[in-house]
Amino acid sequence: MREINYAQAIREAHAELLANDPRVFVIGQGLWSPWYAGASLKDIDREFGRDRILDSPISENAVTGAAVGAALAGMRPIVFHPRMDFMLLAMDPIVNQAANWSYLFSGQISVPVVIRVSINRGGEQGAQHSQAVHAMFMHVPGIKVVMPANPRDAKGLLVAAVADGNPVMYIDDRWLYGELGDVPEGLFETPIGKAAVRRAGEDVTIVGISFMAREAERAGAQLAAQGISAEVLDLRSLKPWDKETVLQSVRKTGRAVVADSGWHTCGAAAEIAATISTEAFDHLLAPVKRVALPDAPAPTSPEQEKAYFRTATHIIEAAAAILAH
Amino acid sequence: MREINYAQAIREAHAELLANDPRVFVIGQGLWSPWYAGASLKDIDREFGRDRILDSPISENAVTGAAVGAALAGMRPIVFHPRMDFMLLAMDPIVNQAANWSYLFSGQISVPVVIRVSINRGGEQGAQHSQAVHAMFMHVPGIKVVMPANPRDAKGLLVAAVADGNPVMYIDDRWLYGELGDVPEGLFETPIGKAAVRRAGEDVTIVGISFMAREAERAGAQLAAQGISAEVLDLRSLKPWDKETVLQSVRKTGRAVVADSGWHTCGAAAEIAATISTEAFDHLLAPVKRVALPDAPAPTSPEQEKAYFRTATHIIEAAAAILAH
Amino acid sequence: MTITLGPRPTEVQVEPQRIGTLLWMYRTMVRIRTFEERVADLVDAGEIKTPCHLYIGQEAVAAGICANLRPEDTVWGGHRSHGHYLAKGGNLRAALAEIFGRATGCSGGRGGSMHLIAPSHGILGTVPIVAATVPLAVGAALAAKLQHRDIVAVAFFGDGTLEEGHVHESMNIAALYRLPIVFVCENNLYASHMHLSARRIKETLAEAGSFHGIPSLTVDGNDAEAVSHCAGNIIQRARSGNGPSFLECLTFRWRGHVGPSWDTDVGVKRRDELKDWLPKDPIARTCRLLCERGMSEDHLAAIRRDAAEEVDAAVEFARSSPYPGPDRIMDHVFAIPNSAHA
Amino acid sequence: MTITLGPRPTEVQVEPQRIGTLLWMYRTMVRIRTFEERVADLVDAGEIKTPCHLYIGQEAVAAGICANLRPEDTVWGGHRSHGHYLAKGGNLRAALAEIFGRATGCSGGRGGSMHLIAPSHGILGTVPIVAATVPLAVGAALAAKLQHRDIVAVAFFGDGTLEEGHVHESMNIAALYRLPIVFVCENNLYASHMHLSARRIKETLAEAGSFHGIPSLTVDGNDAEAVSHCAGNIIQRARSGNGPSFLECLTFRWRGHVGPSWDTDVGVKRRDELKDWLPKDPIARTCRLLCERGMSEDHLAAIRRDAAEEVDAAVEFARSSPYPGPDRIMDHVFAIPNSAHA
Ligand SMILES: Cc1ncc(C[n+]2csc(CCOP(=O)(O)OP(=O)(O)O)c2C)c(N)n1
Ligand SMILES: Cc1ncc(C[n+]2csc(CCOP(=O)(O)OP(=O)(O)O)c2C)c(N)n1
Ligand SMILES: [Mg+2]
Ligand SMILES: [Mg+2]
Repeated sequence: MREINYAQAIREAHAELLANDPRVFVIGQGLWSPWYAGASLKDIDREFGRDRILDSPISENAVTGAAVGAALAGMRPIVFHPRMDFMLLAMDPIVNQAANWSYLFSGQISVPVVIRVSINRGGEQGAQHSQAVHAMFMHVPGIKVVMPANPRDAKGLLVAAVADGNPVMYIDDRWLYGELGDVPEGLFETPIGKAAVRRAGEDVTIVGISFMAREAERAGAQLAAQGISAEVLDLRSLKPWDKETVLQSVRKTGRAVVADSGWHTCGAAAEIAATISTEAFDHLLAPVKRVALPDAPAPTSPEQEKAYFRTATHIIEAAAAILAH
Repeated sequence: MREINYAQAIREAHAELLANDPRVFVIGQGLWSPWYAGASLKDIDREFGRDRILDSPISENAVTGAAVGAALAGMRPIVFHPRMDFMLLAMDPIVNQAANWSYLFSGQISVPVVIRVSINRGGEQGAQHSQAVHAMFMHVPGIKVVMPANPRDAKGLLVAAVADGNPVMYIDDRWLYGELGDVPEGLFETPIGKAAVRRAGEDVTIVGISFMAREAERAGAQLAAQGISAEVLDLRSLKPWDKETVLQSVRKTGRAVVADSGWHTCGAAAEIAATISTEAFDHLLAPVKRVALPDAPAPTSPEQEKAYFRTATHIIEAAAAILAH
Repeated sequence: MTITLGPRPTEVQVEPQRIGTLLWMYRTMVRIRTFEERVADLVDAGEIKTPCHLYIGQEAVAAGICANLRPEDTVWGGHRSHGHYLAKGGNLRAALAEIFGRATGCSGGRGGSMHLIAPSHGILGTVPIVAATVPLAVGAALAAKLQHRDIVAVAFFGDGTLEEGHVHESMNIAALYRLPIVFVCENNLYASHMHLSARRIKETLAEAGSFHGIPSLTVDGNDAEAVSHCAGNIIQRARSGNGPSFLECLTFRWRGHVGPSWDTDVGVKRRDELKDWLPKDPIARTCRLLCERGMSEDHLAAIRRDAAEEVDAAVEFARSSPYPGPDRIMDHVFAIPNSAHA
Repeated sequence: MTITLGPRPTEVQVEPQRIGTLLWMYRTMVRIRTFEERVADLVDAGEIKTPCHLYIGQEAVAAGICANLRPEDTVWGGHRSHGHYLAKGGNLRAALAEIFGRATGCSGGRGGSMHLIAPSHGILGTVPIVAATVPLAVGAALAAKLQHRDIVAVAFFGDGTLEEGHVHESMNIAALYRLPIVFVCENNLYASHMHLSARRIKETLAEAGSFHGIPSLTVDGNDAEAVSHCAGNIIQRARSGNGPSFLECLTFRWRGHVGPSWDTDVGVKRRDELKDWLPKDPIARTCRLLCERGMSEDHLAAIRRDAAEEVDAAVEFARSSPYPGPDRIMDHVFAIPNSAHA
């Protein structure tokens, strides 16, 4: 298999989906730009034409709503938001509309829309160009949420999201765009709702989400070097999330760290931690620890940025703390 | 002290705040209507004039933004949204702006805005007129969230919210508007961030949020009749929430039920449950249980509505389950 | 600042519509009116609980527009869409059962009055978040364009809906992509309790489209023939690939914002307005027109009788239908069950 | 569909502005230009990392508007607001330190280029979410009205910003409440890589206000005197309680959307446009005008020299300032600490 990077994998998924299914089109901001989507959509408009690759006006709400409407009318749109911060303007079409439509009409109509959004932070961009609020969408019934952490899943989850037929939010992370990995050619699906075991272990379970799944892998390797056997899971799907795999692992290790790149309070890690704590109660040897952003907006200056964002180091500290419990 | 109901208490808080401080004004939809805000703002425009009580066009985003801007310019606005579902159109001014402003500018400027919103559900209104997504705002740093469950706090928390000087989301519940209770006359504050012990007990802690705090009181009374001594806490503030009081209670009882009127997954109860499970780990005798809405939108027809919403009965069941652990 | 109570003179020369079209519109309006007056009674009687926003008085808009549509064309509405649903061909019995919250309802009892659907008639869902379906309609038009199908999307919305910014975003997008869509703004002078003059300083709404380069015009929304005439032109324009239009229809709702009351309690003004508007009843007007054009009063009476009978039967049907089961609340959170392959 | 590259003829007869005003505007524009060219170099050199959206080429707008403002009047900007900040009186050193991410920056190092503040000069915060500050400006104007103060709010925003619906909501609210606000749309023909013609079909933007009953006009945004003339009228109008106005300023940004590049890579078109626009340099133009009106070239050279020295000193200041401490990341989540009593 060839190695390509995460951004290339996203682009390849788009290209194959567009080539394979005339119902697929892409709409959103920055699609004709060399910068907005990084390399993840490079020249895709040249390949498939600007009729199917629609770079849009700065109208997040109506553009997302149009994607939802097109989905209701039989298309398979991928609507792209270059940042989560901007997507907050599109809460109505996502939360009130796409998520509710099937339920409201007893499943007579589906909303096969993929809402793709990038987490884009760091680089002294500041609080309004940093947010990772996937937890908000994890909270909402009627919408699936996936967050690939490596190139293979970046492709496989996008393909699965388009094929799913229900509203799926696909969240990638600009900090992962350069990651290399084996990716099969041709269309294949990473199943939605299934976590991946990235490293098997006995002493502690580390559940990583998106970028923090990669950091969890690094933490796992470093812990191994210290003689600690961590089982590292990449959650991959936030909703539905793979309770079985997570609980099975924690029942074995008795200890869990949950690592997420969103804020601590009421974040995705809170749900995972609460569920583990309740459902693996009798197997837990130590309290579940969360590694998440401090409850503060993102700072801008370099030293504060460094202090703010979480990495493998924080995961290792958390694991050490509960192993000492 | 006189008894008034929850809606009257809200109205009284508004009236006293408006009378007391010329910086206070109210803007939002339905302020001149006899229906939108129930009795909670009845004839307030007649009392204080339509210059200070501005019924607005149907423009949630700009109206909320205008309130934020007025706050930055020295006023103390209360911006009203008759339903949480509608407020989703105003995520940008709330989450991107109000919540970030102080942090972005190193505290040189404050945003003394109160964002008031009602949870309004049931009555066969359906999925888009039902949502209680307070968990989304609990997730966001830079904004406080309060949810009064009785008339006294309905008044005291609104006064505290306006006095606070930071952005505060004040969430009331239409199902509580008729609740009667003692309410002092004149301005007084219910401290933000402090839970209230509604019933002292030994066997199990029940943490209730908003409407579910009232249900928790009912559950507490019914459990007492069955010989079970529940300690019932009314959380009152969701952010910051009163970890100390909650943990102190759970360390005593060893058991906790968290009851919320939002959805289960990644809801407010997840945060409370995760924190209890981690921080009271060594004191817990049984897994923490959450009582929250099923992960589905709200149905419309009466029998399904009845099956969907949670009440004291569900709390009692949860308490019984963990007492049996 | 004053807003004229009566319609402004229309900017169009109305061509007479075919007698078949007039009759179809009459029948459509009568069915809507009969249906809704019964709904009003059933709300009063406490038998219907879901919030009902009645369209009584505005029927000529739905009838005039839909007279020009094909089944595969889509219409998009909001909280006040009984009329749009019926005019576009939605099943009357299924709508009433829906309002009764029954499993036999068009939305399976999950929607109530504010959420109606009839996919085979191009009604892909009406919902009560103001303005929400306007971008959706744009999306349906975009789908039609991408599918190279000559079908048209119609976005019905009220005067108040123009206060939501994404309606403006939607119009720009429709113009930019030259989409087959018609924006139909039903200006009934009110958004719930608020008169237009309390919400904006300019009376005219048709200009909303002009800023985005969309041809825009105003018509007497109580004149079914005029509406149908305008709709014919602009729908044809959209269908033939010439892009969107904006049509402001001046009309008035007789009843309260929600429920059956006459809503005169919101102000003296409204009482006066009602006095002006009741004589402009679109149904009586079309009835007179049909008589003038030679239709017999008997024939028209039969239409009214049929509608009454249809509604009677629907009430029986709805009453005798079951509610969706309380054990089914987790159904349909997702339309496509547990599979990645639709 | 074509968009004229040069400004459309302005709709106004420009009255000559006082020589003091012209000089002030010249100095202001020179300070902005000098500041930003230095920023561009420092970005190129890798010393500045925060995204910088340069205003070079558009200086006449900020200068012309702010020439008519008082310190207590508020201005609101976005991602491209160095010019607004400096023209309104913001401290130059503090801005540069902010761009360097230092604790001595105007935002304490928390904002970078896209978040500038100077409360005592009526700059209550600029932020890069497109359109976000437009409703905020409306709120500031509402505050002024409620406080019975004769101060004015100015919302600066770009052509692309009109694509966000809440700008339209904002204009309606401003008109409805007759607020002391001026909407200044800087039409530089681009929103990042997208030419105006790729985002809407109609060239004119001034009509945006008309729909809401707001007097709206277009001016050559590279002509400081013309901008100042128009601004004088509409700001006076706002200040005296006669409500909002909308001013479209036709201009062009010379550099890329973000960063110092000339951005000619986004298309051949832009290269041609630049060729047209560089000779319209607002600073050179004002310089010529001042000479015509008798100002000595020496005096003008001194202004330029002062600006260069000021910027040199600011760079030193910024470089030698400390970063905010990594242990302070939890500070200022709330401005009012832990107390209910501000
Ligand atoms: C986003 C949103 N805001 C507010 C409401 C409350 N609301 C329901 S209908 C309505 C008035 C709509 O007025 P208009 O568009 O003129 O339609 P009409 O009721 O006159 O048919 C309002 C404000 C809502 N449903 N959705
Ligand atoms: C809500 C939102 N959507 C998208 C962006 C990305 N963005 C930043 S600047 C910009 C273009 C703005 O164009 P315009 O308003 O014309 O201002 P200019 O850059 O020309 O000064 C865009 C799309 C953003 N910052 N915020
Ligand atoms: Mg209306
Ligand atoms: Mg621009």
